[in-house]
Amino acid sequence: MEILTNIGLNHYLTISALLFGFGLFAVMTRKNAIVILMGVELILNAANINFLAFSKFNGGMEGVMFSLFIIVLAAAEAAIALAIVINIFKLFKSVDVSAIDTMKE
Amino acid sequence: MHSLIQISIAVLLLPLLSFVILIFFNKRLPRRGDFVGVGILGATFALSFYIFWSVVVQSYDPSFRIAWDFTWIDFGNVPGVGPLQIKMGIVIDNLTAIMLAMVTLISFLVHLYSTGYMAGDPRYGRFFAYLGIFTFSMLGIVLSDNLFSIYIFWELVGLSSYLLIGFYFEKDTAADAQKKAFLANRVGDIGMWLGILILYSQFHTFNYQEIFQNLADGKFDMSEAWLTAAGILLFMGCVGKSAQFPLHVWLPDAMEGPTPVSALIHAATMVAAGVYFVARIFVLLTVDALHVIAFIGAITAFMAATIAITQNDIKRVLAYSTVSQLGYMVLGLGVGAYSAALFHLVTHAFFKACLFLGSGAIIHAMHHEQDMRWMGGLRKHMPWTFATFTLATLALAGLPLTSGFMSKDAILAGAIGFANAEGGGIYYIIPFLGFFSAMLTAFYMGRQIWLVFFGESRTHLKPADDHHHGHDAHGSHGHDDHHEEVHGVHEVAWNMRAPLVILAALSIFAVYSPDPLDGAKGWFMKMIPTPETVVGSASGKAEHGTSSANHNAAHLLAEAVPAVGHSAETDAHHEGVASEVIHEEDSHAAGHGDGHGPEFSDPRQAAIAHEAHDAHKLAIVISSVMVVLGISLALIVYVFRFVDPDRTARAIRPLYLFSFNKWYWDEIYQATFIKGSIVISKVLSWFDANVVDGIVNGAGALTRRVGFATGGFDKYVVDGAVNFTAFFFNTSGAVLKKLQTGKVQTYVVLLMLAVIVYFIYYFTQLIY
Amino acid sequence: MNNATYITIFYIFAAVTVFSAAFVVFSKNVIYSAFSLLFTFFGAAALFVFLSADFIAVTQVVVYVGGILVLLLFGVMFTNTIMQADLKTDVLHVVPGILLLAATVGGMLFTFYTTGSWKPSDVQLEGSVVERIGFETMSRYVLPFEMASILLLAALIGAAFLARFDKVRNNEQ
Amino acid sequence: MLSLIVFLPIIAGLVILAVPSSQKQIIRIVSLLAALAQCVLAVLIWQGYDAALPGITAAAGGAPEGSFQFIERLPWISLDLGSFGSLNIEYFLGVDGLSITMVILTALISAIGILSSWPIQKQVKGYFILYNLLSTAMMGCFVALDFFLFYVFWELMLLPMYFLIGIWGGPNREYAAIKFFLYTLFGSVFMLLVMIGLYFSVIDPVTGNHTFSLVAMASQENYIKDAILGPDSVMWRYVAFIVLFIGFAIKVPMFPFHTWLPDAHVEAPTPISVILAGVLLKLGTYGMMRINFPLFPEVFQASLFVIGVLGAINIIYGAFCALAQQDLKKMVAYSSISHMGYVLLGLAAANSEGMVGALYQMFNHGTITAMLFLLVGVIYDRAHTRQIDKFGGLASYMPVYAAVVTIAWFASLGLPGLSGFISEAFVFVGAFSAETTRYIAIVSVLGIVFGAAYLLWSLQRMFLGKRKPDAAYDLEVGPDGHEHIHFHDWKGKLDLDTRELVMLVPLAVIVIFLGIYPMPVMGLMTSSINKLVEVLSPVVMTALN
Repeated sequence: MEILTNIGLNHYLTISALLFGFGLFAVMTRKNAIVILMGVELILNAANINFLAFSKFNGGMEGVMFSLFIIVLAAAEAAIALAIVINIFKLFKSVDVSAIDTMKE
Repeated sequence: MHSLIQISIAVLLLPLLSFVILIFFNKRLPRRGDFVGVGILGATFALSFYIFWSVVVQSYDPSFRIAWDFTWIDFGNVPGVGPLQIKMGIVIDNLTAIMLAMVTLISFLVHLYSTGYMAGDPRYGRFFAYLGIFTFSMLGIVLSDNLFSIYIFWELVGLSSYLLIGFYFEKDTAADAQKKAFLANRVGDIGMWLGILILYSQFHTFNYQEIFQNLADGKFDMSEAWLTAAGILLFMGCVGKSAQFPLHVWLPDAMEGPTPVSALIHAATMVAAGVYFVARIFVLLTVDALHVIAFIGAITAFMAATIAITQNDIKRVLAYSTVSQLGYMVLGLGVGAYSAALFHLVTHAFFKACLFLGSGAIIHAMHHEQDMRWMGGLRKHMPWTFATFTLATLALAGLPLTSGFMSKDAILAGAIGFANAEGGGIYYIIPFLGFFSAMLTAFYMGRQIWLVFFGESRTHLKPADDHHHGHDAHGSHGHDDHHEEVHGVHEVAWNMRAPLVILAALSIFAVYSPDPLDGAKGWFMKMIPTPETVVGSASGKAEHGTSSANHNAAHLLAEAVPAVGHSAETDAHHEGVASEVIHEEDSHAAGHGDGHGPEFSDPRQAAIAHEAHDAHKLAIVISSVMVVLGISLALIVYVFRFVDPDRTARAIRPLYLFSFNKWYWDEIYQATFIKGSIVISKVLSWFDANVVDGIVNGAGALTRRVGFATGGFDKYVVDGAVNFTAFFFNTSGAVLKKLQTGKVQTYVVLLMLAVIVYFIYYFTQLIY
Repeated sequence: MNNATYITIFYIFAAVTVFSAAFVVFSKNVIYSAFSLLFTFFGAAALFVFLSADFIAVTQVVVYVGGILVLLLFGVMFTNTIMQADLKTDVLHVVPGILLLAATVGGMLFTFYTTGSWKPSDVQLEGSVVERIGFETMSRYVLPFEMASILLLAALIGAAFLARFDKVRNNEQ
Repeated sequence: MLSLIVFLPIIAGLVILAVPSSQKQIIRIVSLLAALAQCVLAVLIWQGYDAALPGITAAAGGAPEGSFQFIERLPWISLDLGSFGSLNIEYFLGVDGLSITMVILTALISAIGILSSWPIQKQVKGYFILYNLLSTAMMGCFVALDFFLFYVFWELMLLPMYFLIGIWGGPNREYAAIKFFLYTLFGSVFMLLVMIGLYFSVIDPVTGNHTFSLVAMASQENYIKDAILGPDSVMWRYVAFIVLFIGFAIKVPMFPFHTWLPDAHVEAPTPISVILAGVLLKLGTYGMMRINFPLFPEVFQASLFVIGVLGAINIIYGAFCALAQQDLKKMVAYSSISHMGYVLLGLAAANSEGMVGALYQMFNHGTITAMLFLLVGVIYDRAHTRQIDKFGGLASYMPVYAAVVTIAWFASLGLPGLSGFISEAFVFVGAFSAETTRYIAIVSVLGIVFGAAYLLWSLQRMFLGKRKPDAAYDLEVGPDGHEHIHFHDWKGKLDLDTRELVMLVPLAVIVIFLGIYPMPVMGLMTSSINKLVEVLSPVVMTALN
């Protein structure tokens, strides 16, 4: 019970690990490019949680600043990625990444 | 700059101006700008006549000469030669002045005539432009002071001749004729060019004066044969341009051009340029070269006369007659009758221009019917034409009281004198051919006159298909000619009549000499004395010794070239003023028969001159007899019909055909040179495509073979290793390729697998 | 706020975050995934507040929810015809995916709980960090800050370029 | 100045690179502006050029200043090769009488070529970039005074030419492009070897180092006595001369290395033919005059007769082959071979008249042949055939075209009053004046007749007479009752349009003007040619030994 009531670093890390796992699963298995993007966002959020948790329990500002930049990065990434997805859709009339394998041969 | 030079530059450039204006603006000018051409040529003639007047009439000086030049190309300081400049310039002497007046007069008259003859032609304006550039080039030949510029203008008259012969270029015959003319002239020109090169390579100058001076100074380092070759090669230019045997074939075909062009270019001026050029270089011709020239001239005169007998086309008869007369002139130069030849050049220019323009009037009136067989009876319809044509015919035939008689007689006298001086034998062929041709001339001209002007009209006899052909050929003229209209034959308008009258008037003896029997008493032959040769004869050198002969000549040349070795009597008049003209005439008249004449330091020239003088009377008699004989023959055959011409022709059919087909020259050239060139070109082209290129491609193939052979080792050993490597990677690649699905997510899965494997490894390390 | 409430709220948000994230991943419908993602982001933002990073939490809400999520929704709209009957997405590598998911999460949790002997610092972050973020941004992190702004600009232009209506190509054809 | 004129086209090429490929008009205009600027620069250089300075070799003291003009000299590549010494390659530009005329010609022909490229629709951007690259390389070749730099430009020419023929050419373009490429590459490989040999044989008198400077190489006293190509190494000098000569002769092109030319011309698009015949061929003879002859004068003197004979073969063989051609462009290509033979003959004369004639012929051939190819292009654009027999009577239906054709054709056959005559005339004057080539000149004069024959014959078959039954065009009776020509799928003007006139009229004016008064161009070259003749003369050689 001790471990459940005393909210410590491991709690956050567990949440982050689960988020990361889900994100990774989305990236690996989903055919829809948009869902893959969502998975990526999950992974980034998991990273953010990790950074902030370590920052909190370490007392420094590094994690906070880092998570700030990650958000910025995520925004940029989402914009570019969606533009690319839309271009892909124009070109292949589909966002099914498994169908887009013209580089195979 | 002398004022005459300035005027002569204006004379030279005015026709060019006419060309430029007309070629660019003829469609925008009223009347297609013909008045520009006629007006400019009128002005040119006026200026030329002023030059003629002030040079020949006002200052009576046989050695008159002014020159002007400018640096055209500056080669700088050439190694081995020193400063080298190519100059262009103008020279005016008596000959130039006379030629200027003659050329511009005829050109002006032809321009005037063309306003009538060419009226209604779709390219009317362009015709005058072409005449302008022709006149410019011809004046350039006359005024040039050096071989280079004369060559330039030489080819330019060739160009204008090309353009004008092909004026009706829609006709294939015209297109063929223009090409033929240009190419025949080119053949002559390359000879001329080589002659120029021989002289230039020795003296590094093109200027006549300097070349003669250097020759007289004995600076010619190559052998005598080269000098003879130079003379003959330069003469080749004349052979081409003056349609001498063997390059005469183009001139009759050139009659495809409009008739005024035939009159101006192919009768009066351009073809005479060859003779003029030979006269210009007369002093450097060696004896051997002169002999060649004389024989060529004689053969041409005879051959063309025989051909002219059987031709039916009115212009072709005149064309062959022109060739024949040019042969006379060349013959005259060859035998040393320099003045006579040039005299004949001028007289011939006028009466032959008259004949051509007359024939043009006839053709015009007959609605472009050129075949004499279908003419006849025109005397009543065209009295003016008939009168002038007849007068010119008499001059051509060489009847006394005409200009032609005097000049032809002088040439024939020279020929007899030449044969005598050379010691007879084979050289008598030349005067013999000359006299025989004179008879033939009288015969064929009598035939022509009778066929065209006398008897009844034979238009209706013409076969229909023949007529159709004629119609087709001249369709471009826009005339709607039918048989019936021939009955409407009438005299031509004033602008075509006036030139005929003027030219006919210039065929009368009085214009040239007071004595109708002796041209030598006239102003012309006094103004154009035979120049002293600068090369001497072989015999002359042997007798006098080379150095003294050369020295003598050099001395004379230092004063003026062409040097004038004049008689003692005329020496006194070297300062020459007009008031003394009469005195001059008197002294000559008084001295006639005393055997005097121009005295030459060169013994050969002196002997010829002497003999020619002696032969003068003989020549008169023989040539008169010949002419009468020829005319009588014509009368017998065509007027009195004692002999039926057609039956005679059948009786001597091979001879008739030989003449009718122009000695088969065209066929011979077609079979040899033209076919030959085409065959050679085909062969070489095949050679190029198959052999030369084949070698290249073969070399490529060979390289490949050698590559294979030497590559045997490579193939099994070196290549074996290489191939194994390739095989290995190929197979492994084929396996690994399966992993490359192109699906991003597969890669992610694999990546994560790797990460997990690493984790497992990491933790096992951590645990143990 | 007593400790129990605090813990309860924490667990609630943790659960929201994790379950909504799972729904994002396992839902067949893209639209549902997108909306579910909204909850994940909110939950994460709440957790940030627990971690004393209130500014980051606000940023998370503004940027993720207001920006990225809307963007993703637009993406869904663009790439799927609305009238299309199912907006479902197919899956592949499900078995290896689940195995890997289990392995990864298991591995990480195993690491955290067994080998990780975390020693929290004596001085922990407390209260609001907005002011400190301001100081840090303008002093130590000024260069990354500027670079991030340039990156954003480039991404802006790039996204606009990539997604624009291709006039030129249409003209040429 | 020279750098600017050389690299202007490349700058234009870079600008074009930034222009989207759909903006064809902008691409063309940028190229044209660069070419026109090049022309302006050429005129400025011409105005600033002092014709009295000789060039060819260094002035007294070994420095090029005072002999060459517009010199630009910078160290370019300096490598320490250890035991081999150091490698010094300079960026060395300058003009003298040999190159200035060619600079003017290149600028002119490049501009004309761009105008002529206007109708090209296929990959316009790539075309003009390659064209500008080619233009730079040609100009660079003419002004480079460092052998290495010359070689770089020389090789640089190959690449764009290969693509320009191989992509924008006719149906058999790949074959022609490969043939051209291999031929020229074959020549230049040996040039590279000779170049290296020369580098180790020559010492710059000013610096004392080995040098690639052509100015230093042109003076025989700068050679190391026992080096591989030094004065004592007679055999290697002969080999080097022959190898270099073949390298340049391929470009001329000289029999028997000429077969690439007809193929390349027939396949190449009109502007490339213009460039090829107008400028590129001149590089062969220019290279001989600049490099081959002055570097090995004693070998040159020994091989005069052979060069003369080869020139004569070119003249007559080319003329005969032209006579047999049915394809108008092929005929013009063979006429080029014939006319370049005059250049060789003039060079073989080894005297001032002949060499001035040869250099002047290079200039005139550039302008005249450019006209010929442009005119062939005009009719090909309209009728889509070049078969001479498929025409007839064009003079009636296209009078302006016929007039320009007449000028060009007559200029090509050497009519006096047009520039081609003067150069041919002086080639013959020179060749005949030299004892060695006298008889060759006599034989070669026949080329004038055959030249006239094939040109007049083609003129007659295409322009005179009436339409042939199987002609490549129709006749229609217009509203005015006259017959008008009609080409099957040609929408433009029937007679020459404005663009074509803008290309052709300046060339015609130049041809006529230089035919009447040649000094503006000839005056530039005389002092250099005199110097070259002096350098090549046997007198100097014996004085040196």
